[in-house]
Amino acid sequence: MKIEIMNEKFDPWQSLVDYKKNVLQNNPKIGATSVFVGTVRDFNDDEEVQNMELEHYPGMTEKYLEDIVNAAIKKYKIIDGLVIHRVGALEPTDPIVIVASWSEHRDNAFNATRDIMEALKAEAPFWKKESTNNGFRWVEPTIGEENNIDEI
Amino acid sequence: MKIEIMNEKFDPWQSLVDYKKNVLQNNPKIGATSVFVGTVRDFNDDEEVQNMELEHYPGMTEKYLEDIVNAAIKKYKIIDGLVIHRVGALEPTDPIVIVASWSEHRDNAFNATRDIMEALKAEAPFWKKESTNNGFRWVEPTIGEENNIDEI
Amino acid sequence: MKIYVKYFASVRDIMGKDSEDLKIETSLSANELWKSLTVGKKTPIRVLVAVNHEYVDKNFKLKNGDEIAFFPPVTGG
Amino acid sequence: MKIYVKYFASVRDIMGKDSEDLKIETSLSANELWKSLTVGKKTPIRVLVAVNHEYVDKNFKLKNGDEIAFFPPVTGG
Repeated sequence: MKIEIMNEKFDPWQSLVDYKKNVLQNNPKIGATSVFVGTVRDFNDDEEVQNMELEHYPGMTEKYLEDIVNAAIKKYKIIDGLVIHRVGALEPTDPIVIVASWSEHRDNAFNATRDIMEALKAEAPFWKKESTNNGFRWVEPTIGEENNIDEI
Repeated sequence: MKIEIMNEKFDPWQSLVDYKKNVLQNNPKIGATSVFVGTVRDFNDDEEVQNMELEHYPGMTEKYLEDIVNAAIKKYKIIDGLVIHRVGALEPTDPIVIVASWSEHRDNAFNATRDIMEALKAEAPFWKKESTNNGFRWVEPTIGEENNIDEI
Repeated sequence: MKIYVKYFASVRDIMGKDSEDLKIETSLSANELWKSLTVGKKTPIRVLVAVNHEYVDKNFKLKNGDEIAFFPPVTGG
Repeated sequence: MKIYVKYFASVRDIMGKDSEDLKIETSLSANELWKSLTVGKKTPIRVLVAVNHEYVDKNFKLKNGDEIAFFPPVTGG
């Protein structure tokens, strides 16, 4: 498993290839790889986005990402999982996150990558602040994507 | 869109990066990329697989792959899609297929890549022949993955 | 009329060839052609048929110049 | 007892600081601590709370040495 928080711009595909080559290697049990990459768009909620700041809670964020990947390993019997997430200053077209799952069969890889992304968005402590023509704004969770975490 | 049938071993991640860089480029409308890669395993149906031959129907295969990706573009409003599929002699750990979908939001990218893979497996004319300790055998479709195509 | 016939995968193994060009007198359905080509052969239970690169059902009527292909259920990906 | 408090994102903006160390006399719940820290402040409707890197509900009783964090709903990915 690899969980990483990156402060600098990164190439998600190169990170994936490096992890596969150096850690997972040519494991002949792997039949399926499912990967998701999220990137910064230049529009959100009908406003032009010039750039973005991504904040996290060091320690807690890594813990939750690890728990989320472990849950997917257990539920879908995936062989391994990877999450790399950017923080700091980002611009449109910059990669934000890569999630990858490796498994014997495609169903489990597809489901694991999707579950990890959904859990990451609902639970992992990251916060986006967008710079638009109207100044800075903290991004609100999308309706229907709220977590079930108790609120004060 | 890119549809390609490869006779030689290929690097699916390099193909993806090349297509993104040279064709799609840094499109700031893209927020989500979903990718699936299928690779040859060394076991299938409890038998060790030494190597594999993949056959296709030149002309018809490309036509179906194009139709399948166009259907996903229409249904999920994805920005673009890519399918590269190997034919010829393959060994365990060799990549068989890469499917990629690019979209604004993650739901559509996830759904498109999954639909393309399912349709490819059900409709695209490819046939696998495995070499095991018991000789060659044509692979049978997995139960539950049969297509609805009329049979003679 | 002329018909171009193709066989793939296990169907090619059974037929012992990958293609043949046929001259037929009257229009046949895909199924009628298959029956006539496989007289006396042990054929697989499940055979798909495509005409001019499109799946068709077994009652599809062949026309002059059609390319018809017989093959087992597909197993790509 | 000693409590380490952290604020993130819009909650940090409202509090005007990213952390503070507190000495409190009696054990408080997360909610009681939040109320005492935000007296007279216009606070957001939705605030999550974590103690020692785990989400807790608002009635969680704080212990000596706990790290408690207040922040808005998360928006990563």
